[in-house]
Amino acid sequence: MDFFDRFAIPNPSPAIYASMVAIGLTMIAILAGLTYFKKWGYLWREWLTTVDHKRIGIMYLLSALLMLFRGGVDAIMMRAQLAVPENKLLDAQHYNEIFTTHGIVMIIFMAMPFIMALMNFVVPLQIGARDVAFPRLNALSFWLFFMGAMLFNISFVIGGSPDAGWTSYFPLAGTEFSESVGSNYYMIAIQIAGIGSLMTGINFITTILKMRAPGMTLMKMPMFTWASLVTNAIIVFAFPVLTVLLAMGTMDRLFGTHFFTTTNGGMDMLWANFFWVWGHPEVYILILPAFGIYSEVISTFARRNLYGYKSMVGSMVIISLLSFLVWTHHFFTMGQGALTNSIFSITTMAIAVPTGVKLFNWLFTLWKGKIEVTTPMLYALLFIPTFTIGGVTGVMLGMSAADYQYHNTMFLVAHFHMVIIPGVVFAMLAGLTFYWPKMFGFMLNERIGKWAAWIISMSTLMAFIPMFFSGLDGQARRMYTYSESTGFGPWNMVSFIGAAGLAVGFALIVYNIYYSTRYASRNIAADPWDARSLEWATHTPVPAYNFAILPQVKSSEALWDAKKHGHELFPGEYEKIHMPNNSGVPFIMSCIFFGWGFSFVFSLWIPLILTTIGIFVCMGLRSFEKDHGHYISVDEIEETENNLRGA
Amino acid sequence: MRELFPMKQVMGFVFSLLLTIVALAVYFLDMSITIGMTLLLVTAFIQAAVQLVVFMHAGETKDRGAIYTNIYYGIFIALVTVFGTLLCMIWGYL
Amino acid sequence: MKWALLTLLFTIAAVLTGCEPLMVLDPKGPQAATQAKDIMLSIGIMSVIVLAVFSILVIMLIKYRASKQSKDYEPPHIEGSTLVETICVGIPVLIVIFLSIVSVQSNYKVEAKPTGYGDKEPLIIYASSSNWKWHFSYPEENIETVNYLYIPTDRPIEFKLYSYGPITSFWIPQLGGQKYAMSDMVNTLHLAADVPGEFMGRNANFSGKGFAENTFNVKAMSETEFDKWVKEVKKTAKPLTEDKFAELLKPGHLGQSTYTGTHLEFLPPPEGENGGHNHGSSHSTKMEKDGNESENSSESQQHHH
Amino acid sequence: MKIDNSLPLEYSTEENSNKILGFWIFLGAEIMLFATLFSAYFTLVDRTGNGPSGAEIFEITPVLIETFLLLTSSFTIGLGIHAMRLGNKKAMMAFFSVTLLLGLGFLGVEIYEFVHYVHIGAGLQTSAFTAILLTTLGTHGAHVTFGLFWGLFIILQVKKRGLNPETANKSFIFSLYWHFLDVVWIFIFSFVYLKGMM
Repeated sequence: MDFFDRFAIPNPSPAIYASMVAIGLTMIAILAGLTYFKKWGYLWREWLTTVDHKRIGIMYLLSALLMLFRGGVDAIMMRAQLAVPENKLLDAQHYNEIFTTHGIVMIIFMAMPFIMALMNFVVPLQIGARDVAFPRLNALSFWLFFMGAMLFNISFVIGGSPDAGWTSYFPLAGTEFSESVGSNYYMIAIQIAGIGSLMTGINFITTILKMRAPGMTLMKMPMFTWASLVTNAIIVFAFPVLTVLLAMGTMDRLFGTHFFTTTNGGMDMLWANFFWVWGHPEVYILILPAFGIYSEVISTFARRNLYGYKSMVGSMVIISLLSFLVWTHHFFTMGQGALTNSIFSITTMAIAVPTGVKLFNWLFTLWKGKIEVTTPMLYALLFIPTFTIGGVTGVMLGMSAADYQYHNTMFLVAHFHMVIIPGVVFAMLAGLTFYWPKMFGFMLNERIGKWAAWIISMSTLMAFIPMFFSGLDGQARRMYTYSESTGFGPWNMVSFIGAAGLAVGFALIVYNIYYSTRYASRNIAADPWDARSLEWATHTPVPAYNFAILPQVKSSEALWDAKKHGHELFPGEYEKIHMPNNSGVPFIMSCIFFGWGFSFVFSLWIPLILTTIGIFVCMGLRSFEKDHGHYISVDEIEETENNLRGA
Repeated sequence: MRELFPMKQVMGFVFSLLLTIVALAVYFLDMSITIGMTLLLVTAFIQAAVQLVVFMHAGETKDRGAIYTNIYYGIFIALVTVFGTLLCMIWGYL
Repeated sequence: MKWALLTLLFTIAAVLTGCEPLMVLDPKGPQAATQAKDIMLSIGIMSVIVLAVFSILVIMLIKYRASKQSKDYEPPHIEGSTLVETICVGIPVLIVIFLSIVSVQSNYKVEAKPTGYGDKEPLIIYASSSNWKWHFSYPEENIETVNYLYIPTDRPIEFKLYSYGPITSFWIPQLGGQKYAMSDMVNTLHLAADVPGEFMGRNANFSGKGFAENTFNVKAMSETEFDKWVKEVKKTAKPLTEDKFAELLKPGHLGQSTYTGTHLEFLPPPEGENGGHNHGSSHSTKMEKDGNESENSSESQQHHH
Repeated sequence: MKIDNSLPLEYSTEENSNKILGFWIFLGAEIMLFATLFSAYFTLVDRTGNGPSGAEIFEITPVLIETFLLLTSSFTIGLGIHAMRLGNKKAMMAFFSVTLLLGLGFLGVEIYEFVHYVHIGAGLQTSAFTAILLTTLGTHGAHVTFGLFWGLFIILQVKKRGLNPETANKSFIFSLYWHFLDVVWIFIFSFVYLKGMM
């Protein structure tokens, strides 16, 4: 029995058992449904083995929405627990697990795939390419992320969730103070997903640098592509740090090394240091694609070209460099002295300058425009004021002497939620609404969409503004309860109402998807928003090869040129198109990775060795495989194009 | 046979051996930590540059801009990470 | 819909004025005052920026809405202007430079002995945390307390922070900002109380299950009162033995208690360059994992206020 | 697939040239990977706990052998690529084989070194210093081991399929990888061993 004990949950509660049953039933329902409707073959051929960037993008999107739900439920539970003083809804242990998983799920398994979804779907279309540079690697990236996410998510029903915070500072996360396998899940699930992200980074840099349509020089790339390029550069240089860090953490937990322990020379500060060497650039990995989306949306619906294109690009490049120079501001209070703090305080505040440039450029894009407030535009317009509040409080936090008072308090929590929610979540929702017609062939309902946008943004203010005050009043973050005499009660109640409002807003988005799927017109043009860049120049739905003829580009707004200035986008004739073959290997290899991770978490050494060999066998097979892709003939292209044009 | 051993690569190899021997001086000779570290830094970075240019052909295609940008960016951030970490973990407390 | 936002702001402002002053903005010591001043200054400057952004946004939205324009209006192509962009870079740069100067000055202020106390020697107090308690050792007075802290008002205080276990953060908001206490090094935090009073102190860094209740009470009093208290403790409190301290270190919550002698004698804090790296291996004070929860030590006199 | 004959074989298709650039970017990531290990090493180097310090356990002879083997292998694989560009399949395979043999020799010495360290009480669990030392060396060693298999697979493919755009591309990318490992070793040699023994 000893062997099975390790899989039991250390801190069970009825809620966990209920979710266990719910997960089991859902799994059975999905499997039964697939069998009953005979969809296994379809699933395998069209999705599990696909290397098409558009389908991979859609799979990222679905995973992100799923994880948004998971992270959102965590958030609601936390706010409910804190809504009144001395609440007994959750106990300390349960609360600790929830805020830990909330942080990781939202950042690594929600925001990351959401930006990956949009990058995957949009970037190749926006640069006029047929796919990404390494389509199969792209599939592997997705499946590694997915398996990492699944591995992380089973933690709360098998073996127990991590409970040392999303930052998992040692020695708290070490075996001495965190005995359950929870922190093993943290180390290994994030590691697997992180490898996937790193490969995405390499893939997209190569794609953007090498596969642009003829005529599209670097300075003629649409802004979202620029944002993606810079983001992926940050990914490539930041994620290896995480890889090493997690490996060291894993060794401390499983192999008895002393990197971060309190004995034999271990240094707990080093974990915090490397965590933020990765963690701070990670913030910009999330925010820059969001900036790209806003640039596209604002310029489309102001019906004007983006103001200050060059300074927009320049500011992003500067942000990408500065993002690596500021990490110490996450631990100003660690004692390193006034000089070090001063240096990092200045670099931190310096980031406000390029960010401010972007903000003003968006505002000036509205100038002399013809502003049409659609749902994506509404998100962008609501983003500007809310993000400004988040941004300026960031400058305040950057002042290290004052940071001694903000650090580890709800003020900090308020700041980063006011940055990440308007910055990333609004942008992703804007991008979702904006690109939905291209992805699925119908528009989301505008009326419901706008309601959702208003509810979400107002609820965001309501949920997080009070935290600025409770933080300044001495409420530390991550406290599972507080006494009535502290006076934090009213602030937290308002926060809870805001959080509930956010839930309503997200429910409305889900309803919108349902409603629009049922009732929206399928008869939409390729360019329903009257947009400006190349992704809108191809048909809806987008054919597998994206563009029958590679577009000729003259500016960053190629489609606009074609529409307004009669520029010929697609000169020439059809030629046969080379496309990559589907492959099951990325999926299978990632499944083995899942087994590898699971064995690692529970220290099952024999399965671990077997799965490790399995992974290398997959790589070896790939090395010897002859896969030259296939060609789509001119006849087939003609047929597809005629059908799409007729539709 | 001769064409299999191009001058450039042979010289590169000889040069890298020389640099190794120079670096070895810090082991065999008695010198201060400052001089020793300077010597090691200089030889190591020249050595890396030799590999990059002579053996790895970093600059031979039209992607050289991207390749060099990538490497310089990487080295810059690597140095920031190494020295920043030392500043925050050790030097800042002295 | 703009009114919705305004209403919200007004509500918040109304709630604000109705409340007692926020702890951090109600400083009772020179360090906290420096920090509160910086905070208010930055809030002021930042409000101007927020207002500027809001007004530009509102103006743009009012003037350039599609519904306000003729159907055939074609927005012009504008590349951007060097002048405008110089201003957009210049003003933030000036603000950042100004804030940097303020910030750097304050950094050196909060990292030094508080000013305004003449040449009085600071009172050194070792504050160490263990799951989930605070131990305060007064080497000069040779006494030790658990979970409460008495300090004199007319002397600067120098806290020496370290931890038996996870990283914690020592924070008394009304006296000054926090600093980490870690297991392998000693951090120094300079504080001082200008006026007598009772303040909240806590560990601000998440440290596991008992984190929420990891608080302590701070009482600042005049030097004569402080000396009286020290004398009284020396008369009534039991000595802190090695066994007793090992018992105190067990994970759990404790009430307040007082001892004569300090644990510094038999269990010196980590020392040496960068905190001395052998701490923990040379002294075997590993905490037992499953201590008694909320064990209450009532061996010496309990201090309630 | 279009083949551009003006370029060396390994760059001749669009896919090939993408792969080479992609690999360079991967090397950028590798720079950061090792930079992180070096940062950790420099931070923990003096934190020896109850274990030995670097000066107490490092020996110059095996290190010099390792350095010489790896430097030479970097040279021979460079010659291999040169031979490949001349279209000399036989010479190329010979140089690649020599490279792998030298790599194997390096690995042998490194394994001896590891066994020695553990034997004299400098194991993975001894102290923060020994842990980061063995992790840094081990990460490099694991890269070399991986490279040995990779190189072997490539030699087999070149032997069976001859020099074509695909095999040439693989060989070239492998050579980049191998040179990079040499560069990393130079830094380990200088800043771990020589600095430790200085």
